Amino acid sequence: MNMEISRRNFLKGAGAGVAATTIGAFGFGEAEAAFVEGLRAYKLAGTTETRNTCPYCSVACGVIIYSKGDITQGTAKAVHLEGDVDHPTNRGTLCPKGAALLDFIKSETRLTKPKVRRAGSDKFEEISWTQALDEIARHMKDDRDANFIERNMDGVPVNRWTSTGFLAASATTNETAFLTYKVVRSAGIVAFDNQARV
Amino acid sequence: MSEAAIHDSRRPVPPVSKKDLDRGDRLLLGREVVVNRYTRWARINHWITAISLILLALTGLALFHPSLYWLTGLFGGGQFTRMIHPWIGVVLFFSFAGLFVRFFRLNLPAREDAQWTARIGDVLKGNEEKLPEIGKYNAGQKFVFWAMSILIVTLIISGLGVWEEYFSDLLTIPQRRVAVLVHSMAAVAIICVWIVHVYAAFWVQGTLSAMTRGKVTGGWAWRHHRKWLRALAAYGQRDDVTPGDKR
Amino acid sequence: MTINVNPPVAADTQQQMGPQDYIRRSASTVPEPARKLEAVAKLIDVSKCIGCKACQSACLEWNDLREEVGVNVGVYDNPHDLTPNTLTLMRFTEWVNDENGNLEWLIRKDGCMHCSDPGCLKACPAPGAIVQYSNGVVDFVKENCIGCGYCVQGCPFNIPRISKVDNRAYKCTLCSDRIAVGQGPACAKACPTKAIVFGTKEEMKAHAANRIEDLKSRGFANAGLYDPPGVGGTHVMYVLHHADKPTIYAGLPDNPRISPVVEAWKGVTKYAGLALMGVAAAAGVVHMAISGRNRVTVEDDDEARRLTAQAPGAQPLDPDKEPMA
Amino acid sequence: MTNSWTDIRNTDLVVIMGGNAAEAHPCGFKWVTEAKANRGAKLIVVDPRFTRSAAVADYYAPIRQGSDIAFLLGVIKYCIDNDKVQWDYVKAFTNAAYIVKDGFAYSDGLFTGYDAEKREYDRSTWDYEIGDDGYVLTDETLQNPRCVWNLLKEHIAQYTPEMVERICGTPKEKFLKVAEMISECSARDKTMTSMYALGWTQHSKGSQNIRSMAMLQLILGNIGVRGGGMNALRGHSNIQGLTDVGLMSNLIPGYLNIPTEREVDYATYISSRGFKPLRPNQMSYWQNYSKFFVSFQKAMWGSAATPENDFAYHYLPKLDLPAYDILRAFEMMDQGQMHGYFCQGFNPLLSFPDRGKITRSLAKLKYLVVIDPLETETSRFWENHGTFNDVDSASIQTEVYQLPSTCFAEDEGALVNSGRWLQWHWAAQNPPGEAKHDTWVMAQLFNRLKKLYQEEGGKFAEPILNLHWPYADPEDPKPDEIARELNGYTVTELRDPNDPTKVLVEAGKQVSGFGVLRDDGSTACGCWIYSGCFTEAGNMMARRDNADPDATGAYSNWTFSWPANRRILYNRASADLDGKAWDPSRKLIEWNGEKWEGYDVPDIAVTAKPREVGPFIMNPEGQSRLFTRGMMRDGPFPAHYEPFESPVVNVVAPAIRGNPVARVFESDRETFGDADEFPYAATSYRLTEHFHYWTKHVWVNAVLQPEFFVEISEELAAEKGIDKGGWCRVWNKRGSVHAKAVVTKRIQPLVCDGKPVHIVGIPLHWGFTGAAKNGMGPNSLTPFVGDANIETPEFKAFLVNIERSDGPASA
Repeated sequence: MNMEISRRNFLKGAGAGVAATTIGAFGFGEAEAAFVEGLRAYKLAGTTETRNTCPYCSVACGVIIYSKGDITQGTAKAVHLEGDVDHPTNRGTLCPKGAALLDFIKSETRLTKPKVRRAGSDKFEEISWTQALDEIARHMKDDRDANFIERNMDGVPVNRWTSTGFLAASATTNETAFLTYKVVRSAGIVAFDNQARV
Repeated sequence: MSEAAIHDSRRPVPPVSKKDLDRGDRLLLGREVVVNRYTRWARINHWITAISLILLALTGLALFHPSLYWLTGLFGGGQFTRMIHPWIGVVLFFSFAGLFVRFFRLNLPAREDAQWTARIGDVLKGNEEKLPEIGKYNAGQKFVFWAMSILIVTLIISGLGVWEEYFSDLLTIPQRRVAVLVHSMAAVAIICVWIVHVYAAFWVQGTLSAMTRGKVTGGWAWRHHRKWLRALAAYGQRDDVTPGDKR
Repeated sequence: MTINVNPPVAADTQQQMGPQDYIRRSASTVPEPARKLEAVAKLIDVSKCIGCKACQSACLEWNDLREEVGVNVGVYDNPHDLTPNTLTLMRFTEWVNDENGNLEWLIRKDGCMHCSDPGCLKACPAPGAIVQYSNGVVDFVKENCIGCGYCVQGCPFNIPRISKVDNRAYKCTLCSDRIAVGQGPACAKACPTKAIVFGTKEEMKAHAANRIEDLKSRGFANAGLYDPPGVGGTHVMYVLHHADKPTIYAGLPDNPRISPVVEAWKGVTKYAGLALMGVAAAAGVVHMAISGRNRVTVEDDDEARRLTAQAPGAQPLDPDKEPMA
Repeated sequence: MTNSWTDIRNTDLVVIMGGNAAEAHPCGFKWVTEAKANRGAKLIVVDPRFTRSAAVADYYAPIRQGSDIAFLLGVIKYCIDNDKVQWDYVKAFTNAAYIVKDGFAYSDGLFTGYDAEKREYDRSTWDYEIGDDGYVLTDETLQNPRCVWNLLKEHIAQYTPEMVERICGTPKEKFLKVAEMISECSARDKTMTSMYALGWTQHSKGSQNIRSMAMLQLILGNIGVRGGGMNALRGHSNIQGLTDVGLMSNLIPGYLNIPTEREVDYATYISSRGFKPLRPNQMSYWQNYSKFFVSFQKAMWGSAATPENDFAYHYLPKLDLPAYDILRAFEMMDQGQMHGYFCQGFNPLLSFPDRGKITRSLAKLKYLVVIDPLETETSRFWENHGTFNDVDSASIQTEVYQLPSTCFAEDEGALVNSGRWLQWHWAAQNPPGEAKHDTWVMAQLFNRLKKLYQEEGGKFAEPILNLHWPYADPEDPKPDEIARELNGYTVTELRDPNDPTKVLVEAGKQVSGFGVLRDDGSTACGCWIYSGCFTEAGNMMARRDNADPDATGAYSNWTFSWPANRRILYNRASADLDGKAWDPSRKLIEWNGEKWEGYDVPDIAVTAKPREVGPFIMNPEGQSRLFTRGMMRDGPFPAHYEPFESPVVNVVAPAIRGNPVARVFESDRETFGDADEFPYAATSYRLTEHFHYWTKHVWVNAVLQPEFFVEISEELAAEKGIDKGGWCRVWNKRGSVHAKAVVTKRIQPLVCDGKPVHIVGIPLHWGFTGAAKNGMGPNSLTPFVGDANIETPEFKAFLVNIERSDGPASA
């Protein structure tokens, strides 16, 4: 699929009745020098395009993330984000939230380290992933073994763990969702919900 | 106040008084007659004003017409030119204020100014004998003095109005448009006045020394400012000036 | 079936527009361009605008600008005005249509109109600080800007803003850096309802005609295109449902033109002024040639000596000083 | 959505009610502007506020929040009274002709069988008369007074335009204008689309709001056709997916149910499902329930799910209550019955009603685990932030773990949009710092828990020990591995039932769709409705062919749409009884003599003859329901009920407060306020510049809408001396917030039952973390009340008082 074509096709404006406008129509001739006096250099030159989906509302607009670096080497960093003009729903457009997604990715308040707040404390302290996960698993097992309901009064097996709840997200992938489902249900958790209602 | 008794054949001798003199105006007698016209402080004040005015003219003209934009080169580029011009303006304003206080008294209009102006043709021809006797300043000099005063006030006010860096909110945009127009017109005017001033000083031989060394020759005073010289001859100095005061 | 996940941005990042396409350059002249780019235009259909501010968001992101987080002052307009960082701004007006008593929420995207006859460029004293390309884009060239603010006085739409940080003027560039590679402005690309569209000016006028027809069919008898002739037309145009009264859209000028004051300042004053100064100087030269210098004569010196002979309070002249005359 | 975003371009009339698409879904709203610009479609907005959707509407009518049912039943009455009914559609595709059991009745706001003690109905009379042949009795002439159509007419008789004005505050002439515009869409060649969102769901009778419009759409013949449908605009990017995959207390992926205690074994469980048809020849697709269920069990527990142990039926928890929804979870916390809680990308401290109760409840937990890419107020609920979170840290014993997860830009997988498209996306950058994928976090937790049970033993460990975990790297399952499980695969080879020697599908292959799933344990499938999303042909969710023949808006080769890549649900209904399109210009599928063909995957068997098989295959009727039998807890027909906190009494049933079977906990009743003390009708909503509590972390969005405010009319502002842009205080028994005042013409006082009603609008985007100014939100004020059927909190209608203020102490 030719990105150049589609990048220009957005001028059609989602069937807004504006005829296709090509570079030719702009009267551009042969290429000039890469740096042009008086013009800001084109900032997407040499970036990598990745197809993604806006994580906000359920219109699920297609976005293209422009990044520098190599994701296989752990050096990829997003530098810009725009609507995907090939996407049937948004046709390259984005709302004020989608258009600012780069600031979400790079938000100063993004979490980068596991933290724990001990009982009665007034601050978070850093903790290693391993220790955090070990402690959480221990909390789970203790609570489950202490409160798990195997059978009800009539002796019917009910296998309910009602004393720990799990609130699933709203923007994670189906894959995350199903893995979460497997883990939560196999443990017998019933207070299981998602953001569908709020 | 008694009249000077010295007789003159060509023109009626005007009455003179100490009021025709400035502090620091003094006669020096010896092989020749020399007259102290401007004190050291007056001269310093004048030259600060003069340099400011010249710098302002250069920086202003640079932004006034594209063909003169190259002048910004003298001041390290457009940004710096734009930045210093208003500051020099402030310097000029206060410096000139000093001159104004020093000079305005003897620049107030006098009877003889009208005749002098009426005979402007003879002024330009240099026919001094056809002109009335003049005090320390003639009508031409007074015109320059008052023109400068008015224009500088106009320039500083309109200038503040378009001083983007600090006073961009002072005026509305339409007001700023008028301000910038007034500013440029006033600038043109003051430059013309300045040209007259400089030319006159150069045309009338022996004038420059007044602002360089503060002295003029007796002959110069007799020829161009006889009434002033008569006053000196009659009183030598203003009595509020004690002997041996600084020049 | 699964497309290449990460196709590189290969060609088409070379900018194909530049100084060779200038038709105007502030405080200087440019040679007639060898080629003429087709006029482009951004059309803002106010009747389609939902005031979502995606244009503001996209503008901040594309131009790597960040405005400071402000406060709420009882309206939806945020920030409250254009700034050196906010090159475009949604202005909201709650207007009651006295014909039918209906409330109309008029939402206009404010920003540079890219006039064919740009007042900013006319007022600018710095050579090359403001340029106009043959496709109609009016752009500020930061490197050449001296921050005098004359463009502010020159603009009929109150658009340019001077940065207190670097003392340079800023306004919408129509994303000249994108147009140069064949893309439209970031705001037009983002606009969810395509209330902002971009293309050649001819296409935009044709598109506007359709929109106006649709609006008339919905009872907006005065729907029309805003392409003010007073500034030679603009390369940012509006479709208005009430084109008969642009001012209701947050003070959009009814008949914008470069202020006569600015015209006078940048026109007659400029030339008359130079002439006047020249004449003054020349007069001096001529006068000198005719009448020669006004010299002090020996008689004058003698007269002075006679007059001052018995002057009281005169001081002796220091004999060592060299004579004045 | 029954249709898709891109299908909206085909409509003639858009009704935005119970939503605000232009602000909450701008890029989806694009298709409304396209329909307007390209086919002259009209847009109607009915909302308490003149929203940004209203700004571009052809007609706007105000309505008091929480009175939508009265309005919609009024429109239905208008259509019936004026014979604006798509009769062929109603007769062929709805249960209008069905005879209802004697004994069913409605009076004084209540249906038969109400038990005030239990706040519940005995729904046994809410059903059809069944004939000796086992099929329901009908009267195609619609003469029988007990047929659904006549009961409906009787039920809505009271909702006259005058009554609508009394209840809704919508001026009669405005209501009639809207009703008239809508009724035009009963024509075969005119369709209307309904775009709604939480403006309808977040009420104590949310489900019935939506039913009312669905009934109207059926009467107008707009379900299953291009440009029609009931279009729920889901709030979050994958809330559709999380619901499909069943992340709810009572769900199994694909809308199967978690068993209840009464279903003591698999046989009992399955007998009460797999409905047999109520009419001859109907598909009643749920007859395949057991295939989907068994395949799910195989995906969960693999070889441990055998015919002998009822495919591990008892590994599943059994519910003693209809649901352990969020409201119940926090009620249990508050009662000290819940000790641990996980929040995976969720911020309940700001999202759930009655913030005071939420804070109190969280403080009673032993441990709280927050997995999120961003700081959340919930993860810092124990931290004192002055008036914005006034708590005493020392007294809170909860241990809180804050685990950094990745965001969309760093992970890979599929999200399901409102139109049921499963769209795959790829990672663009590496996670920042030590942030990890949610899949990794869940795998790590599971592996540790499993290890603990292996080493120490413990309560009923089998489901954990036997959980099917077929991943190349058990520590870090990959998205495509999980996607393959969701699609389903053959466990053993599939043989032809008629000829056992013939192998249809090899073992270990991806299934091509749910059609091949079996209930003998030979197939496994994580979520049957997703079957076909990742077949032997590859990842269908990653398809990017955006071709759209004849510009129908179907985009059939773009990613994958459940079920079976179908783009418009019930599309059989787009054609008349003989299989010809109602509107030739809007053909979707048509019967060509032997089979169905067209732009979409038919909803019924491709060779199912018209006049035989009905379009609504998931219903045992094969037809749609104007009368829902016992399927909704609060009535087979919608009826008007006031919100629990209402400025006026219920004029059709003065004795009733709120919805008689809505979810209410006794402990919360004392926090309800009355109109004499709290006279103003408040509602909460989103703004287009923000997305819930995420974008306050985004600098640009913080700039575009920096500070918390409330919106009030100029009249109320004048009455209270509140200045535009000045501070005001809004409060009720549950809480108090300070906000800037946006005084606007866009909110007008309404007159309901002769009394003026002022509306207070409260947007919800501010908290005490992020880039935006600190602020409070509506959930400090909203009541702890839930919808009768799905427990959605009543966020859209409650009471407050308001006064001028000097702003929060620390502001």
